[in-house]
Amino acid sequence: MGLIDYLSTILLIAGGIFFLAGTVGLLRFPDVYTRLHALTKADNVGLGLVVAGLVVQAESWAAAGKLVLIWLLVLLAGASISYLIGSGALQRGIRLWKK
Amino acid sequence: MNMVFLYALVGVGLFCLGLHALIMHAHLLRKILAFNIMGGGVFLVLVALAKRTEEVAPDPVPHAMVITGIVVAVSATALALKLMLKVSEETGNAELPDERRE
Amino acid sequence: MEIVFSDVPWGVILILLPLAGGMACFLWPAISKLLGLVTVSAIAVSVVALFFQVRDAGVYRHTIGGWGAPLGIDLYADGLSLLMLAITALVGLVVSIYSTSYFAEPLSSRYWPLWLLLLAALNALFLSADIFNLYVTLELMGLAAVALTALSGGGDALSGAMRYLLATLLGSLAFLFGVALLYHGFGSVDIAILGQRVEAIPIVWAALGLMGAGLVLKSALFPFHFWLPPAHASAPAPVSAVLSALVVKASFYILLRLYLDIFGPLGIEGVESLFGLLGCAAVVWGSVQALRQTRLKLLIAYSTVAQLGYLFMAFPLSIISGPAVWSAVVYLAISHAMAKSAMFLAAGNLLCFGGHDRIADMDRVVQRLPVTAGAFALAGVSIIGLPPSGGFIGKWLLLESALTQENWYIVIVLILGSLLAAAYIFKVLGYCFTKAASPHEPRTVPVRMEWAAMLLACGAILLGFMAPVVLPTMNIGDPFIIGAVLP
Amino acid sequence: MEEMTLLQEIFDGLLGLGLLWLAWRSLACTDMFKAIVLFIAFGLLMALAWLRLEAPDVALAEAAIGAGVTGALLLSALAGLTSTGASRHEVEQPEGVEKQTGTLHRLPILLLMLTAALLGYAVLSLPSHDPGLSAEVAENLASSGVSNPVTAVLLNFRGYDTMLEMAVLLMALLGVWSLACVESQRDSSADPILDMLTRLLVPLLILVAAYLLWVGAHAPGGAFQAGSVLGAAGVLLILAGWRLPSRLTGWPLRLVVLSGPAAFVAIALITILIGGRLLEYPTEHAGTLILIIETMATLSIGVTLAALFLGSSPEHEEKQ
Repeated sequence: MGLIDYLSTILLIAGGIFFLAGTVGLLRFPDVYTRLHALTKADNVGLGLVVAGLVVQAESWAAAGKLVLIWLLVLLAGASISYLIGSGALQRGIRLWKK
Repeated sequence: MNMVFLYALVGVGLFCLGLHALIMHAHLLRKILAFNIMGGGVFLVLVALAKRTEEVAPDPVPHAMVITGIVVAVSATALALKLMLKVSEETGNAELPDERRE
Repeated sequence: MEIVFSDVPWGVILILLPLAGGMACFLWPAISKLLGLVTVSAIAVSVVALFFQVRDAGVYRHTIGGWGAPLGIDLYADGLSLLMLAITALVGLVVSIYSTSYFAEPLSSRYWPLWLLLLAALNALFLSADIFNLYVTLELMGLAAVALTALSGGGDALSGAMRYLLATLLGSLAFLFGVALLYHGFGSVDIAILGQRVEAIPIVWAALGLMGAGLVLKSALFPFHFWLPPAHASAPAPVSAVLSALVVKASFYILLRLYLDIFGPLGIEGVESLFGLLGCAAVVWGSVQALRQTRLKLLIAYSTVAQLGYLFMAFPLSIISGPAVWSAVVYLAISHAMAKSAMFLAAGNLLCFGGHDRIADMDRVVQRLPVTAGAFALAGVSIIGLPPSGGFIGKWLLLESALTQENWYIVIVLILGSLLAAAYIFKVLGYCFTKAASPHEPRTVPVRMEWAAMLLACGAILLGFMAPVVLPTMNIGDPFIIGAVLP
Repeated sequence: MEEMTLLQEIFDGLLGLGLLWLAWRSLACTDMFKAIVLFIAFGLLMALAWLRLEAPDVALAEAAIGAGVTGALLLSALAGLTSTGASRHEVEQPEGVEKQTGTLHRLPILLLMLTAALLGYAVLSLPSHDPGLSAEVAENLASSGVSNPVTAVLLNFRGYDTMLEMAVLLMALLGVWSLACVESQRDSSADPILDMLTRLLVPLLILVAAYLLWVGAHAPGGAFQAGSVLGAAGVLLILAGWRLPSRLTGWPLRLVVLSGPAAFVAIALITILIGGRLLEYPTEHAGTLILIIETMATLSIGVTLAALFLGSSPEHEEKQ
């Protein structure tokens, strides 16, 4: 295994940890807004790290570009959709969680 | 066990799960879901078994058949959902009147 | 003439014509009636041309794309396919003429594209020699039939259509599962190649179970007939006619083909006896239920359940009598197609005339709608199986082989079924003469609709004299020889 | 290498169990909304399974149609159902009824388990080599006009199936339009963020569709995948409140819907007229003809799927 392999391993594992944390958050957090928070964090950063881990292994610039494009699209979709879910929840009158 | 047969068995399982739900549940939306899951099971059997010979690219014919099947399934689902809406509009209930064989 | 037309691939035209016609109707709803009639007439002409082609040159085979099985798909037409295509074209033509008067806007412009696509599916189905292709045609046929059933709306029709849709989808999926197993077992979906390669191994039994169950559900064999009466009784009259006459027969046709060419040679006595038993049960149950109905269209629908039973009765008889029984069954099937479509069209006339189809409240129909009443009576003659009619020939041939085999339970059911059929037909005819307790404003029934029903009923009777023509046609290419693998 | 196989086996096992579990939950939970969301998740896992089975074309179709469009159709039907007053939850059977039929209740489950066992046995009894048509396809691939074997099967070797399949899709749309429409409940005031997302994504989706269409000739992709991406763009537009201008809802829309099947039938007629067999493309023009059919089919699949989502004929909607 070369340096690049170690680098991508570390990045992938780090991404995996973010996904795990996000999933735990999704399951354990008390209301829709905090769950959204956990989910988007995991998606954005976790997927970013996974993509970075794969980009260093990519065979060509085109492949690397496609990977980054996927990440950007997920960022865009994730952000807009969690906004839509959040505003939908507010419109239905779901209260914010207060301890 | 070979992974090909694992997926094929999962396909059989999905078919039977869907069949059970299709017969036992009354809600039409559930029946439509069940039909889609049954379809997924059949497609899985079709594609999984195409990869039986190891280290050779899988047989493309079942792949094409499954793509055909997926399009047919979405057509049927669209028609079924519309019909369900009409039934519930007419009867106020998304279930079929109880089956009595007269 | 033969030189000019012998090269034309009439089979392919039979599929492309209604497809193109249906699309044209969708694009120009304003002239859909005209387009529909032109298409249906052209189909009838093409069937006649295909008949001469097959008679002169033997079975029709067309390798689509020039690839040939197993890679490509083949079209195939022997006497059996030809007869089914002919009956489809004939019933289709008359029903189309009926429909021009039956449907008013906006239903009319919705009806024609659906109906032509249904015809395309039927023609493609009867011509196909490829089981995956049969699956696609089955789905096209099923969706078209359901959409047509739900066409006029109303609670009964919609629930009936929904139940029909679920049943037909389930049947198709089971069939597809069987196709998947056969393909992976033997590496082809062509019927002829499968026929050469099948052996008695577990995968074949599983495929037989799945495809058999799916097709039995689709052809409404007792006790899987639950979806048929609500759908056929609540659909618009021309649609009911086509459903009972052609659509249920199509799945029976596939079952027969698979049995003759793939599964039959393996020796499946258990399945044959089971089909025979269920067929007998269907005849008795369907007839008794028909007798109990108070609504005319439900009565006719239950009569269809009973008549389908006769078709399945042939399986156990065919073990000994072979091709003769299958000729009888196909004869019965086409006579029933004519007679039953005539009955549903007549019921549609009565519904249009009185605004209801309650049998007891029919008001002196014989005097006021003599042609319709006559059509119903003539169709009834064929349904009961009285001479001279197509139904009589079919039943007589069946009875003959049951007698020679001394298969008494089938003999008894055949006679009982005819008696019960006579009872429910005469029950309806009896009320045709009487005056209703609450007379109503009659509405006029277009002449075209009355005579369309009459035409089909006469056809069912005429079939009684056509045996010398029909029987040899049916046997072109020896479709009924078990395991006679297509070249 | 051995750890790799072990990891893959664990992954396959988990994926299989996940599929079964999701299917079971989706069919058993009482809240229909939950059931649909679980079904969409099921579709996405199916796409993973297709990839594991080396069927990338199917994976694309499944992700776009199976999970995407079907999911959107299901959710919009659920919204329509709630607005007609039907229950979103499935009514549980009263307990008395269940007890009464206690033993009968088990019978279907037992029968199903027996069926599953028999089918499973039949599947397992298959030999572990494949008698399929790989060799024939590979042999004739050169004369098919494309180099992606799945596209070759779909549009050349078994192109007739695909022609009928386009008819099935058209049939579904005819059926949906012929059922008089439920008044649409969607609010037309789109959210600004959704609007922005739509403006950004729709051009991109059209680009992706064009790419998938073009790449389908030699790599995974093709008309169905491209068409469903186009359909997704249409769904997004409908959700954002965009409607087809009324002068286009009549025959122009119908013409686009028909373009796929019509191109197929037209080419079928031409192949017959030039004396060949149905859909027998001349080898040197096969690639071009397939591209023409695929382009038309993509357009018509995309528009048909979006129209199915809208649920009623746009013409009809306006008359109300």
